[in-house]
Amino acid sequence: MNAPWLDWLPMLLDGTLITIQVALLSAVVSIVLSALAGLGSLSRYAVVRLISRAYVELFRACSLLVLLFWVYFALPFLQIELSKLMAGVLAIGLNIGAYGAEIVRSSVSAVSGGQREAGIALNLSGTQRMLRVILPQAAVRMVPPFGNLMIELLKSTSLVYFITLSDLTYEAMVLRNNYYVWTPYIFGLLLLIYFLISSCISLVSRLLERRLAVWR
Amino acid sequence: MRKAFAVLVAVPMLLASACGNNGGDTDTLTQAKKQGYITVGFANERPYAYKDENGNLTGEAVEIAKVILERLGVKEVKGELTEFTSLIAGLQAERFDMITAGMFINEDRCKAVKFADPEYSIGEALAVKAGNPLGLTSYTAIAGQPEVKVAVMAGAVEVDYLKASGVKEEQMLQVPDQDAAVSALQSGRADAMTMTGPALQSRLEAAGDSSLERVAEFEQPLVEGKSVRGYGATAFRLSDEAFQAAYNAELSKMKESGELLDILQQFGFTEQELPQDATAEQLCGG
Amino acid sequence: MITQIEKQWYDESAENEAGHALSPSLRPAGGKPIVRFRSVRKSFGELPVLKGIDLDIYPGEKIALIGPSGSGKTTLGRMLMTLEEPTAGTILIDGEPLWAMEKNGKPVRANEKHLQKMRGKVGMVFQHFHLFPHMSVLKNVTLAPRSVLKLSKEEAEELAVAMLRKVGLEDKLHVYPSQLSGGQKQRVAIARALVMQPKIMVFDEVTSALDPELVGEVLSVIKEIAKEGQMAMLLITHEMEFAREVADRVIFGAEGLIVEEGKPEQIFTNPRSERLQAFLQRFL
Amino acid sequence: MWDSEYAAQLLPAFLPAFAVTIGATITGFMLAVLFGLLFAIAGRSAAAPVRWASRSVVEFIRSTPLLVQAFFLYYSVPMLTPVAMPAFATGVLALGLHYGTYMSEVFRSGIDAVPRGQWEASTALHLSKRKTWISVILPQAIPPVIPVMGNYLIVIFKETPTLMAITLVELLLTAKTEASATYRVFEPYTIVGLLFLAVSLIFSLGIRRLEKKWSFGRENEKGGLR
Repeated sequence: MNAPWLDWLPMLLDGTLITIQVALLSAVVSIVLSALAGLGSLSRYAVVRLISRAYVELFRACSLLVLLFWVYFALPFLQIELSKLMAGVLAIGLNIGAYGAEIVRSSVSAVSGGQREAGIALNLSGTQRMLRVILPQAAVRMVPPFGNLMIELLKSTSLVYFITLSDLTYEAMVLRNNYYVWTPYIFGLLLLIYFLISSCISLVSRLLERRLAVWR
Repeated sequence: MRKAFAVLVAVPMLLASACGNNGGDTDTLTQAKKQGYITVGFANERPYAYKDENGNLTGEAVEIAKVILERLGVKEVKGELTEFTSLIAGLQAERFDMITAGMFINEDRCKAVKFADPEYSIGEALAVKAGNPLGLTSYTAIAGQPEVKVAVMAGAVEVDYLKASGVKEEQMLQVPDQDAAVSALQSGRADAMTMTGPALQSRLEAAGDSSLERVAEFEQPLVEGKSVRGYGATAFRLSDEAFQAAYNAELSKMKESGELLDILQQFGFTEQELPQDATAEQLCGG
Repeated sequence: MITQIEKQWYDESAENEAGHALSPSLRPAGGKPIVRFRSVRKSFGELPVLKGIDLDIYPGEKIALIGPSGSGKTTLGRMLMTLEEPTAGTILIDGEPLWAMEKNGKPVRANEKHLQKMRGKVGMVFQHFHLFPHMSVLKNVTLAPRSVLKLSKEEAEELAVAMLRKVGLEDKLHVYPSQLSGGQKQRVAIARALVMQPKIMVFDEVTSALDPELVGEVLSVIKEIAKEGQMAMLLITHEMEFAREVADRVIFGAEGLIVEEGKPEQIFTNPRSERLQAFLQRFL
Repeated sequence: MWDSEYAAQLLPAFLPAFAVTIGATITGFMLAVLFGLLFAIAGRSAAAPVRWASRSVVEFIRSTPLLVQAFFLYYSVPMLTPVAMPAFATGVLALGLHYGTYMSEVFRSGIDAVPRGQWEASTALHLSKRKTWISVILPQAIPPVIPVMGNYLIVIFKETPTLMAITLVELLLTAKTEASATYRVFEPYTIVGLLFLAVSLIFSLGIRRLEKKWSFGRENEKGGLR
């Protein structure tokens, strides 16, 4: 009475590859946006601060799944028609990027004012202060919360099921269609695979933090 | 789609790809011949169009389309998985070029898409708990018992037939896919589940659950007095008359040569499910 | 809000007529002051911290600035280091205004570029060191020479090692600040500031955050540097003995004003104002 | 592209669905608080196996998607056990469990903030474990974390659409059914999008004001800066 695990592996593997692809692309988009909006909200120019704050407030307030539906189903009516992959990556990237921006902002402002003043005293320029003094110290602070955020990102990639992008979750549903009787085992296996990927993410995050914080 | 997962990186790429394929007004068939492949929309429903165990696209509608397209000079068929309720929107938005999901022809849909002639005609079917404790033999019987719940696929024609037979909204458990319907019946969340005949047959076999049973003497629902025997067909964009005509020509050849019946039988259909000589135009109330 | 630029800041010769005339004996042998405070005022919101400061500092002069906490001593130092902007009055470095600049003839508020040009002449050592924790001692000291003075790696390291030897830390080059004692950290901070060869160095209560037994090693380093002579020093401190020994001139400030000013001997042995007498009572 | 007359027709259809969304949010939130407390207390229990079990359950649930958990509860549990809860019950249970793990972190920080002395004082008064928790520890641990809990109320509200996968007829599913019936997609999804946006923004502003008022209040109690 054991389940035909082996028959499921090819499709689950295909699904996992798509899930990882969506996760990686969304991670790139979200990290770029986090840096832009995070640093933007600290910039000298009020306009930049305003735009960054507006982006963070807006995309933290909207529901990711509703945003995904809007991007995939409603945008074509504005002549912007994205493929499932692009719609998923854009929605997840925008949403997670807003949370990432908050992490960047709080980590940078947590670096003590004294460091900034020491940089001024040595006549370092604004950019030099940010790149050589503030960011390296803020980066260490960012890694743990960003690790958790990437796990949130991985979890939200499962939402591409709703726009029928055949990621891990959707392939599992197709498997369920073919192996209905084994549904509990399929979903159990699905949970396990997501757990394994999440554990890899938190492992990488811990290693990265240890490497960056050698000076502590 | 799984094979060519080109890894697109960085935001500019996203914007570049945002222009979408608006596709000129050249006829979809000629374009497909030039490209060597055509993309079809399907909703993963057995036995019409679904992915089998090793992920290949098959099913009654798909196999028929493959044969006809081969003869029309289009070698490869790529599947674009879409939820049933979004198939027509997807076709209009040119996410794919034809719908091969064994979609029923009805007036509303004829306004949005151009149907080829029907490939099969089938009635509805009903599954209940073994022994049919509630004696449900038709949609009107369900309407008669207000606390009875029936699982039905969201957006499917059965929803309209149920409403036409007096079944209220609250009695219907609208589910996203076939398996959810089976689960609803098995778990007792619903007292019955309804699908087209072959689909119900294949789901019951897959579930292999002796506590479920297909209602043998099920009376087909009546809509405006007419039996609502459904006709499933391939669908094209309204602008694709030429494609539809070419497709119909090949389809009628398959009917005469008996090829159509061979394919249908592979998926659990019988002679009764042949479309006879019904045409899309009639069914659209033309 | 353009700081209130007084008309006569162009007029070099205007004497310092604000109250306490600068007795000739105090003025070192000729030469123009490298730093001039002209009726500088500073308030944080409603709270006035400096109520009109007039002060000239001459090249190579060692000034000790003493007074009760909250007298605005640190604010004075921070304004010189462009960390605080005066509410009114003018600060001149080498005769050029720090917080104002000339734009097509009109005095206008200094922009970042102007401040950056002026800052090169000023250095500062902070009470809490503010070393860069993620850089080794060597890198802390070579960062500015390389990024600001655009020196090559070798030149910068050569300078840094020499300076670190002067402060007695040449064996700690590749150590991270978290592994140093408070005294060692402050000595690295001094080396880091000195290597930029500023014209005037502000020492802002550099020993107040140290454990008593570590204060000595830092003060002796500063004494060493003071002996070398060419760099002006503004020593904001509570170490009266140290001030007496090192300073050419001692300034006693209270409630945002300079109350008394003079040679260390005169200030510490027979202070004129009771305010200063009361203050010294608590220390000697 | 935007037909406001059609949009106006939609609103009455969204009202009952909005009620379901709000109902699921509040019930889910209460369950999350309950599970959060259970996980937090279990995580500190004297028995190591209990602590270990609770921590690994929290870790597992936090690392797997809510959607798949909902699938498991709705489709697999009835096949493994005679229990077959309807969509709403399964949905709020999924929300409660999933966000209970986040709540347990919030409570843990609140509990850790209670000074060590409070435990010792309770033992000195030989209060029972239950009494200690209920009358000494929790009354001090929970108030300061209420604003953070408020944030999770918004997060849960934004996650309710995921439950449409298990046939819960909430806002987004209603919009989807509407869109598939009339082939007019833009209005329904835009309305639902704006609705979610508006409610979340209003909620978060309210919570931020609560946070300021609350922290200000607490400052007076303790005198020093928070």
